[in-house]
Amino acid sequence: MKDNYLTVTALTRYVKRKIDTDPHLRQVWLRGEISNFKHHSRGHMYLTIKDDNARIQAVMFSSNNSRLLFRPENGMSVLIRGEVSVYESSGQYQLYIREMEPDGIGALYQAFEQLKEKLQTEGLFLDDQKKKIPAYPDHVGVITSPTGAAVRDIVTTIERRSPSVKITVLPVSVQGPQAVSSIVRAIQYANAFSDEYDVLIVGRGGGSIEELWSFNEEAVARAIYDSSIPVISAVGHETDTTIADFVADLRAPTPTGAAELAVPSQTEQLDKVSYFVQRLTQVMRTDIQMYSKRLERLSQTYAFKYPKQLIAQKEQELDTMLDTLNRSFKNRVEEKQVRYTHLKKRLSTQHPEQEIKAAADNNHKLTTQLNRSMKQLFTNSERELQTSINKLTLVNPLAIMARGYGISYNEDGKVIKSIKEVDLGDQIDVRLKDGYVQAEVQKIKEADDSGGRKEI
Amino acid sequence: MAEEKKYDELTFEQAMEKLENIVTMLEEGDVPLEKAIEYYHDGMKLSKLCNEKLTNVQEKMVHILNEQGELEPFDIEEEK
Amino acid sequence: MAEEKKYDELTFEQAMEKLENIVTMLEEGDVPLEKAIEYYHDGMKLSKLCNEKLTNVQEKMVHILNEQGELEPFDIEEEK
Amino acid sequence: MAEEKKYDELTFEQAMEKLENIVTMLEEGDVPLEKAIEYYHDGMKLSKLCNEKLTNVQEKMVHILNEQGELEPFDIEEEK
Amino acid sequence: MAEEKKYDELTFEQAMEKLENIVTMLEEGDVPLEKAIEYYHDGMKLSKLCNEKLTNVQEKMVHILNEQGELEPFDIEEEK
Amino acid sequence: MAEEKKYDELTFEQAMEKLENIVTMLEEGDVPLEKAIEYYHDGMKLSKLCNEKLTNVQEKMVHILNEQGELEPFDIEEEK
Amino acid sequence: MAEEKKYDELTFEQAMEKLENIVTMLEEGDVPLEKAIEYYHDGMKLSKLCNEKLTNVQEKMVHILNEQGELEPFDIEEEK
Repeated sequence: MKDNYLTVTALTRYVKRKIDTDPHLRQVWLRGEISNFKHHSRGHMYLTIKDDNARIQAVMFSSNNSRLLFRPENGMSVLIRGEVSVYESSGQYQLYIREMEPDGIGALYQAFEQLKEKLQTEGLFLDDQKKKIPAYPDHVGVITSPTGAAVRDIVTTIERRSPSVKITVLPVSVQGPQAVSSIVRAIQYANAFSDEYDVLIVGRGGGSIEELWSFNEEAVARAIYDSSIPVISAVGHETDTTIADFVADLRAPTPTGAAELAVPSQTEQLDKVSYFVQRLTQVMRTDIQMYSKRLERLSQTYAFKYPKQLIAQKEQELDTMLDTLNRSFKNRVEEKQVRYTHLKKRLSTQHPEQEIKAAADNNHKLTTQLNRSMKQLFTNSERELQTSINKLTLVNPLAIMARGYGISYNEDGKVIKSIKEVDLGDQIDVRLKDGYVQAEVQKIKEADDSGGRKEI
Repeated sequence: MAEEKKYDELTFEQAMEKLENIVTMLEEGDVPLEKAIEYYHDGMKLSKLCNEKLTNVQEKMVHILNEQGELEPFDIEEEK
Repeated sequence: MAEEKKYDELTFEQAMEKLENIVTMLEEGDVPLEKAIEYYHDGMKLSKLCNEKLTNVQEKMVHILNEQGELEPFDIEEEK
Repeated sequence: MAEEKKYDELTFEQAMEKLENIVTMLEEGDVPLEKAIEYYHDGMKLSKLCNEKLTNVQEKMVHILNEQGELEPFDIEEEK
Repeated sequence: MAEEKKYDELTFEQAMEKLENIVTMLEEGDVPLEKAIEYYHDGMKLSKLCNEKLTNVQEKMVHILNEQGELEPFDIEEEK
Repeated sequence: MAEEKKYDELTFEQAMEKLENIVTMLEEGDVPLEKAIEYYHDGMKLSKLCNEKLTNVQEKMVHILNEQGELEPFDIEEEK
Repeated sequence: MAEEKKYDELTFEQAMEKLENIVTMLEEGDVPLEKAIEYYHDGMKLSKLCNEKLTNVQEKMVHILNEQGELEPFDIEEEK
């Protein structure tokens, strides 16, 4: 039983032989979508072709893929011609692709897209590569068919807009096998006289994509790009876009449009000049008027009246101040004067004359009083003395006796004042003015009222 | 005599008083005559003394007035 | 004199600015008397200067316009 | 004079550009008056120049390059 | 003399201020007599100074006005 | 004598007061005669002293008045 | 004499104050006669001094006014 077992290799070879010998699998037409695309460094392409339900491994060797007009990408629907075989080492069957083209679009489109992409990648379309179209060209080169509407449109438009601009038509074939080289040659010819031409218009009228195709050729594109003279492209109609349009310095939608873009309108320019003149004059006039008004306004401002008013005001201030100075000074002096006068008056009322007079009066009065009182005192004393002397005189005992009176004394020396103090026979002494008498009582009589005597 | 000296030392007023006393005593009359006479005698002396004193004072007064008189006529009244 | 020269070297705008400054200062009113008269003097000079410059420019403009007129009847006044 | 000559050497485009610059400068308004009148003068000269250039239509033809590489007159009317 | 010089260097306003101070001092009334006459003297000097300055300024003003008068009638209004 | 000197040192008022006291005493009359004459003497001396003082004072017065009289008539009112 | 000098150095106000004190003292009346006459004398001297000072000030004033008068009639109103 053991000998009945096959090796893997033997089985694989068997299957491979079966497939390789199947005439249907030798020529397969397949439609599918690319995935897992890989462009190997050695040139072969490995990819998977799939539809919604199935997938198949595929390979396209470099000998086949060098003829491709497009670059395969994942997700791309493709139409494939190839054969199916088995790759022994992995035991997988796969599709060996001979030819491949995109499904749905034509090959021309593919070529257009791919050239566009290539040139773009190279940077030929970049804005900074574009030359500026001169605003006022003296000489325009027109590269187009010498017959047909395009050249007529261009030339008449330029003549109309700028009668002074020179035009040179460089006739070319715009379609057919000679077209590309004819266009390239014309561009190069013009560039040989690059000082002559200020701008080139390259283009043709409308047509099918095949008729316009020359303007999608790489050689034409590169010639335009290499031109040192600015190029305006004008190919077909507005909807047609060619590689030449992308690479040109300016794209015009139509030949007429190209002519309009190439040269300015004389009328517009004249208008522009006179507009400039108008603006210039306006600015100047406005400036002068503005300044005049400003100057006038400044000259009429209060500021120019100010100094005069200031002087007037200061005059008044000074007058007032001077008045005040005089008044206040006079007031001060007068105040002092008044105060002085008042004091002087007060001083004069204090004149000591009154006081002196009063004092003198007083002194005089006192002196008089002194004299008077002294005199009074003296007089009183004198009078008193006189009184006393008079009284003394009155009581002078010697004077009484001188009138005949005598004083009787009893024997005891006592003065006898009554008859009752004596008895008959008593011895008595009688003192007279000038001596004594000794006597004896002989009779005693009582005196009556009539002064008579009565014997007792 | 002792009494006389004593009199000299009396002031005018004292002398006057003594004199007045004597006069009063004499006027009352109870004085024995001899005494009265004595009193009287004293009175006379006293009155003499007083008189002398008065005279003396008067002289002084005159003197003072005279002294005064030299400068006298400062009399504010008279100036009027 | 030095000042006069300095004024002559001013542009119209500088003169106007100076004039305007002077006017502003004077209008603010706190200018001392002597300063005010100086400012006034300067202001008058500047005003004169500006006036001359402006007149001069205006004359030049009229002259240029007339020159221009030979080729085109462009008249600033008539456009109004 | 030197300036005038320089003007004559200008292309129309340069003259227009100069003119436009002058207009723009003046309109932007930062030009001093005396400078402005100079610019104005220049601007007017330039405008005259531009006008002359525009209106002076030189003798001119449309040419076509023949197969011998020579230019010959090209008459578009004939084709119609 | 030093004072006189000092006065001459005053501006009108400074002189007026000094004058005002003097007046105020005099008006406040506590000024000693001798001081008052000094103040008065100073005040009068200052007032004279101010007067001179005013006269001077006014003369200048008249002068400026006369100068100005020569060129006066630049008036933008009149041109219209 | 000692007393005299003392008198000279008295003021007028003191002298007058002393004099008045003396007069009062004398007028009241209780003064012994001999004392009275002494008082009188003192009084007279005082009176003389006062008199002298008064004379002196009056002379001074006259002198002052004379001095004053020379410059008298300054009166601000009269100027009006 | 020393006193006189001292008086001369007094200001008007000091003299017035002294005078017032003297007057007040005199008015209060308690001044002894001899003192009073002295005071009065001083008062008179002070019064004379004050008078002189016032006269002096007034003369100065007249002098200053005359000086001032030379330049007086500057009046801005009159120019109108």
